[in-house]
Amino acid sequence: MSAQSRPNDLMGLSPAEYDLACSIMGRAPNRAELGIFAVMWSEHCSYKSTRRWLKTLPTSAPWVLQGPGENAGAIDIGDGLACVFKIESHNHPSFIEPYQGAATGVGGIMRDVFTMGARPIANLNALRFGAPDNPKTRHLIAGVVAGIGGYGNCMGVPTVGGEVNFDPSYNGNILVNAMTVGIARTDRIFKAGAGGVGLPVMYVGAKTGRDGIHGATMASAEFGEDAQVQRPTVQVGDPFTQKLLLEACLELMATDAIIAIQDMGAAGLTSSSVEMAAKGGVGIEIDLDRVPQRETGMTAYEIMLSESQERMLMVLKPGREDAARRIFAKWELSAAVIGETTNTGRLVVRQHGQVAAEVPVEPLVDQAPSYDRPRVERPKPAVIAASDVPAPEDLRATLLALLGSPDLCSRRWVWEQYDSMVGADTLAGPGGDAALVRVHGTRKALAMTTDCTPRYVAADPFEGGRQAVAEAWRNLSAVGARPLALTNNLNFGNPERPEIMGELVGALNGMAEASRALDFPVISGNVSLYNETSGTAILPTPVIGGVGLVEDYARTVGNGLRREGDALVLLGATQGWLGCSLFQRHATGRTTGAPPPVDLAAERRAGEFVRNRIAAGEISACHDLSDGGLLVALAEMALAGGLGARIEAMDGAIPAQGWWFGEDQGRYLVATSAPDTFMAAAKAAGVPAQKLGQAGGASLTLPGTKPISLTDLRSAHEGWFPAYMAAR
Amino acid sequence: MTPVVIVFPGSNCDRDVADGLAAALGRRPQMVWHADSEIPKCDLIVLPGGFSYGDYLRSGAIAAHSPVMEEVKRRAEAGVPVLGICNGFQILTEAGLLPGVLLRNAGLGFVCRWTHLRVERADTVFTAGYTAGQVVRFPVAHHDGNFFTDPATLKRIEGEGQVAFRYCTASGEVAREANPNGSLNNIAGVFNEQRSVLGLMPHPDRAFDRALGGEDGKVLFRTLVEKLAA
Amino acid sequence: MQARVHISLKPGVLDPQGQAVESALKRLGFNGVASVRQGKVIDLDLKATDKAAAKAEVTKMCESLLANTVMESYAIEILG
Amino acid sequence: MQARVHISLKPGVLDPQGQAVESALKRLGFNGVASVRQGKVIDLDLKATDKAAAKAEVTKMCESLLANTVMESYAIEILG
Ligand SMILES: Nc1ncnc2c1ncn2[C@@H]1O[C@H](COP(=O)(O)OP(=O)(O)O)[C@@H](O)[C@H]1O
Ligand SMILES: [Mg+2]
Repeated sequence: MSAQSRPNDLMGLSPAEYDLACSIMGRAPNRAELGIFAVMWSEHCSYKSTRRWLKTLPTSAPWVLQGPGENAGAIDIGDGLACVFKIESHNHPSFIEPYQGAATGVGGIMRDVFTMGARPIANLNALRFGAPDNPKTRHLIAGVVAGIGGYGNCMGVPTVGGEVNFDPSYNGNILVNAMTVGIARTDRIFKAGAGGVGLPVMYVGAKTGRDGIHGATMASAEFGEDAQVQRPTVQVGDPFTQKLLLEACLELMATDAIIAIQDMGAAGLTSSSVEMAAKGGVGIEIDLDRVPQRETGMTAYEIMLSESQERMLMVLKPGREDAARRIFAKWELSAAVIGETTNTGRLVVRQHGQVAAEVPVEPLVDQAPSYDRPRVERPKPAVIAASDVPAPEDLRATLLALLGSPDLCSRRWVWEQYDSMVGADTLAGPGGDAALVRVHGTRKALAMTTDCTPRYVAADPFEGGRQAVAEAWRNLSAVGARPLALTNNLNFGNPERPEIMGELVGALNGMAEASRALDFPVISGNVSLYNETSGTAILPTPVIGGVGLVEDYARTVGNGLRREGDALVLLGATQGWLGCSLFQRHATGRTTGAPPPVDLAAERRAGEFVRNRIAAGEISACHDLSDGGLLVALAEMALAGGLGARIEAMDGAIPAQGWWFGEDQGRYLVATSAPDTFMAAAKAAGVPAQKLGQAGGASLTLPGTKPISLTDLRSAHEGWFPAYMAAR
Repeated sequence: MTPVVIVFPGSNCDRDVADGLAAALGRRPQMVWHADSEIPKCDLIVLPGGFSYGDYLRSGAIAAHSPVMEEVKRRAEAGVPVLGICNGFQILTEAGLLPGVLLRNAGLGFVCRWTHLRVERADTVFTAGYTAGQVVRFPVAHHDGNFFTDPATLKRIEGEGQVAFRYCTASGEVAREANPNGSLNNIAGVFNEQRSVLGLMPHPDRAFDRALGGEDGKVLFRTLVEKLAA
Repeated sequence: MQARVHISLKPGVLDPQGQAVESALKRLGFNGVASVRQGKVIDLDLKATDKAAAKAEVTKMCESLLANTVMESYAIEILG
Repeated sequence: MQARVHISLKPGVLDPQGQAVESALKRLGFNGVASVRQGKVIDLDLKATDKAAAKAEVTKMCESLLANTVMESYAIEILG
């Protein structure tokens, strides 16, 4: 096709993609049709830069019921129950309108989970903000946190965990990743594929307006300086309507009326109808005049691409329409049959008695572009010796400074704005290594966490990818859970730049290796690219959301020291790794060098050992070692339990800074009342173990320093966030 | 004893409260849908927490006008005990069954945390299981829990002994730093004049299991069951 | 017929939202702000065609639902 | 000098609050209500004594803090 005959606005498609659309259509698409191609072939919906790489992730295990490809993944947790979960990003909208952007992000991921037939039981959120001294940061934090709480609290789903990081690379491009975990019956998991012809297609939920048109393509474009001007209409969330939608859908799902169901998320009616048709191998015909609308005069293009929230599309068994209508009427929601499945293999959209769009479904989906984008790998950074980082002059001052820093301070200011207890099943909410939520009415509990250390990924994408998976696995093990599966959110810059593509593929390869080695398959995920402002990318941030299972919640532990006199034992090998550590940043102002490597075999041994000892009741407190190393972990345990500790042992072969603050992987600090049998068991399991001292008192006593009182530690740890936010 | 729990479309602690009652009672309470204008014969009505109608306009305002509330008012006037927790408390003030209003928290944000409460009197059907002055722990989780009323009303409810619970420190001191939301006189819960209607912001329904962090709320449910069975 | 209802907190009722706006404005350097109060406005599109009837109806709405007169006062404007 | 700022959602932006109020009013039997939108009003007490200067200052406040112009529009009244 010649350039002249292409329209000026290709809606984000490349000229070659536009030409392919024309050849599929056999003619030039009209505006509505072009809109359909544009959203379906956007990065967000088609994964065109990552599809070939995502395929390399391990996705199966005997307990996996549903891997990637549906609205969310599902694992078997026994007793006929499944755990359904996924993570999703809402980065760009949250930057533009932090409250609504974050709120609708949370709403969207919950919809993905209950579309599968699961009742959401917990939410988590992984947040990345710019530097604290960036003038926008406070306002963004305030809005995002309020929005997450506003939506989740109203839905009655506890928000039990997450993470918050700061880095200047997120100044113009924050990350808001939301994860939802739900529970379904294994025999009642719902999918999107509309098997069968002549079946009624029903629209339910909120009415359609002109909200967020082209949100999916926006999520696939880089922010320029003019982002503030060009943004499309913001979507406003209505958590109350979604609470009704949740209850109504679950009520209908308890009957046998539904053949297939798909939420309307990104690209709204377009992607939901195309997905249902494509997965069911059928055509679909819809009449836009029957779509419940809250505005007048909407064009076919607008209705098809609207991203109005709180809507669902369902394919019903013929004859069950009235039963469905009755349930939706009870919950005061719109419900309308807007079309039916056909044997034409085409998506046919009618409006005002005319065909407004007609697109063959199979080629639209199967011929979606997939690119093997050029990539370059960055040279591996050099390993830095602990002795190359200056030793702290004053251990006490260093510890207080680290605990009171934006990176390590308490996130209480954030999570007290989330209802973490609604549902009366939250056994361990925010503040622990992993949250624990009881499976209602049983002895079982699900453990959940989100993790990523972007500075490691930036330094070495492959190691950083491995580390993110290992850390999630470790956090689940630290509470006594058996890690079962993960979801991931790949937040990267512009994939058309080879160095970004190199980061992405490196991280993905690392993630794949770790999840294979730890039997921790990937069951769902999301990709968010083009996270750049004026050509500067964010730190590569592949967030891992992990879920594990505990058979009896009495056999779990928290990270707080609670028993006077318990011995403190360090598990795992310590070398004093300071490359890319927070101590290095504190001491030198920068993070450089290679990040700490993960020995996956040792990781697995240590995790399994910890889990078994917790189940055996030998551990009274357990905390994994991560940011800030041993001393920070010890202080966190003391603060969490309100009990101090005395440390006697120190490894003389390691420089003090490496010993106290090294971020060597695969380690746990545990408290036990039977250190001798515990040490013997560790030895038998091949897990390095060192006795360091014991719990007790109201301060931390370390060799060669004055005791550091818990009061001082607490005011450093709890002080930063509220003080920072109050200065708004 | 026959309790009923009123369910509004946005209630989200209806199950929690039903579980709390069931644990004390040995069977599930009956749930009544907000759109019903009838309530079965009962001797306790519970309005659970949540976001009844999204809490749009003002928390509890729209729910206070739902069909079922006419009947709740009639029963309350006839002396049937009514317990409103969190959003239930907000609804009861909006419905005029309890004095005062619940304003936006002074800190503006939603607040979810464990709080200590001082039990102000133990001679009611709700609180007879505690002793006056006892300190109990229940969590709060709300955006609008800042109890407010005009000075005359405040004087009256203080004078009449209508304050049920006050936020306090672990040692029972009614101090400013123990107040999570800015409410007047640290008021966490109030009775009507007859002490047959109780509204409170903290959640006894989240404090009936040690695995959840505390069980002081159990006493409240158990007391209701015992008192009302008699 | 269009009606607009202004709902504001009565004098003496604490207005944390207004206070927060006030301090935020000051931090942004708007030092000319002496005080801030925040209220609600509800715009109603009414079928009524008579001003007096509209006003009477909206007054009823305010008394029964739109305002909580324990803490709020309201003012009605009929815009025609 | 007193200024009043009306902040309302732009047309087309979903207004769940307004919708909820609308259906509540209808349930209460106010059938003459065709539609409801809810907005905010911010009353500012300003030290400025000049109307034009006050207006300019409040405009800046709206653009930088009071309204998010992605979804909200504002109108300023200087009450004098
Ligand atoms: N990084 C990833 N790893 C594994 N699966 C992924 C990843 N990103 C997306 N997926 C899967 O691809 C499918 C489509 O994702 P998405 O379009 O985000 O779903 P939805 O439309 O429900 O939001 C989902 O099943 C999702 O789990
Ligand atoms: Mg989906």
